Amino acid sequence: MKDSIAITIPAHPRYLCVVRDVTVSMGKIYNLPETDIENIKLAVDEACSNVIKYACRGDTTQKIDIKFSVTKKGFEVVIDDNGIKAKPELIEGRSLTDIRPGGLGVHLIKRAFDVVSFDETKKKGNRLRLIRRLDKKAGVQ
Amino acid sequence: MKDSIAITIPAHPRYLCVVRDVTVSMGKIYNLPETDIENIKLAVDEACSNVIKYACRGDTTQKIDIKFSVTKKGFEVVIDDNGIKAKPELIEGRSLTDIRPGGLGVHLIKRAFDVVSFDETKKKGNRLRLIRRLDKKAGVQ
Amino acid sequence: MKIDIKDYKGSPIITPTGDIDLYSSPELRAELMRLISKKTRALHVDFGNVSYIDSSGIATFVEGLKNMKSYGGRLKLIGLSEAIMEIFRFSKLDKVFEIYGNIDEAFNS
Amino acid sequence: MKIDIKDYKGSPIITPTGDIDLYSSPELRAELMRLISKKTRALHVDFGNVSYIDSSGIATFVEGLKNMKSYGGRLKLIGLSEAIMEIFRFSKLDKVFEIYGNIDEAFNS
Ligand SMILES: Nc1ncnc2c1ncn2[C@@H]1O[C@H](COP(=O)(O)OP(=O)(O)O)[C@@H](O)[C@H]1O
Ligand SMILES: Nc1ncnc2c1ncn2[C@@H]1O[C@H](COP(=O)(O)OP(=O)(O)O)[C@@H](O)[C@H]1O
Repeated sequence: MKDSIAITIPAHPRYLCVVRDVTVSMGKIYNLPETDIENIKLAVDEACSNVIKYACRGDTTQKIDIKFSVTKKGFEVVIDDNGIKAKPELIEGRSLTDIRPGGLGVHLIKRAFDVVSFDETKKKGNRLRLIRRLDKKAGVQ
Repeated sequence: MKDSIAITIPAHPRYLCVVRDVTVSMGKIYNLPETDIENIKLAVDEACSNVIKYACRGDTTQKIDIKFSVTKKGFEVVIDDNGIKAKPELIEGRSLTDIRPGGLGVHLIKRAFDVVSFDETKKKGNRLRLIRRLDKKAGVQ
Repeated sequence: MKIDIKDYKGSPIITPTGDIDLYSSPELRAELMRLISKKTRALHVDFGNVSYIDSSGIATFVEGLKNMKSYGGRLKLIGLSEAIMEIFRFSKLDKVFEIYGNIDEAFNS
Repeated sequence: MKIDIKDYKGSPIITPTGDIDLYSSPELRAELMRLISKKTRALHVDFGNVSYIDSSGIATFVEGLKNMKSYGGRLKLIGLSEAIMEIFRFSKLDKVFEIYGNIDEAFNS
């Protein structure tokens, strides 16, 4: 549990603002640069929005667990749900030159995080692991 | 899990700001008046500070679970730890006319919440239940 | 998020306040679509009070723009903060939308 | 929290910025005690950038005040926001501390 915090929210868009606030708080505690914090906040929001839309399909009685930690690897966010299993090979943002609604979230997640991977060993639901590598400046003083 | 969120932090003062942010977010989601949100934020901070100081005694490997929910009873915050059991009969703020450092936290907690009670049935550690009654105006629209 | 709609020189200005995310964007979409269904010629969105926008908000505006273009209407975005402008740039949408610094610039264009 | 210490007309002004809580108050306490150990006659704390204070922060100032009074020093608090003033009032400390609206008021007192 050292240097890690966990939050559980209902799979309801109403609570995304709480997730954003916690993401920003953690980014500040670990002295990430302000633009990195903004990008990470948006990316975590996008990942949780996708869980609400695709894994839980609007079933707001389900919940989402989000764990934030800072390790040697970097700033890590792990998002767990018990919804419908994603097919990672089918998750793809639209081409950015193809102007239409949707398909931006995945791009925004990949912009903020160096590692974006589903834990394939998880039996039920999904576990998405997001890691942003930190340079030496960041981290608790 | 309906209309409730949970957060787990290390028993370290560094994470109190996250708890404050989540408290404010929840207060806003449930449309509490701004001064109530400020008072509740301070009270939850004071309660968690006391867990860090007295239940965990600076052992930052321990953790604190905080659950926020809105029920018919009101806005409820439940704070769990696995630290040293409190003796509720010994928890007392100082007289406000006796000017000395300390002894304010309990007053600030009681100002914000209508119910402040330790769950005596919990075997290990403490569970503090805080309830602020809501008037009809508040709540999700 | 709150949404304020005012008339300015005969055109509506939509002013959302707060965060535009998966929770609030359906309400924004409903307002946009209501105005678009009336074949509003020029629609202005003032971003001055928008603190945050995610991809669901962006998608709402892309949808609005497509619908307006179908009848020759114009959707003008005004006063985007640097952080929000940056998301439009990253999404290559800064070239797709009409974006202005302030309301007068938008009206005189 | 950040702490800035400046000299103004021969007296130190401490300006904390941010939240004063159980995490940050030990640092504030250390700065206060360092100045008090030098028997500083008048110490000013500018609350203009303090967004939040909890009981550990209040306790720090109560301790500072007691120590300064022992040698006849004066601790002056300046520019408290209404929310923070309200906590001092609730704690009946508004009558115990010297509280001023701005720096000049504090200096001329
Ligand atoms: N958690 C998920 N579970 C299942 N499918 C997903 C998930 N996240 C994304 N996808 C798929 O990837 C596509 C692209 O996602 P995204 O870039 O966020 O855009 P959008 O959600 O706006 O379509 C989605 O349309 C969806 O088909
Ligand atoms: N969670 C707790 N566990 C054990 N004792 C506590 C707890 N919370 C408060 N106390 C006791 O109650 C007293 C008053 O608490 P409080 O008003 O917060 O002031 P302070 O912590 O500044 O002394 C404390 O000094 C402590 O002895």
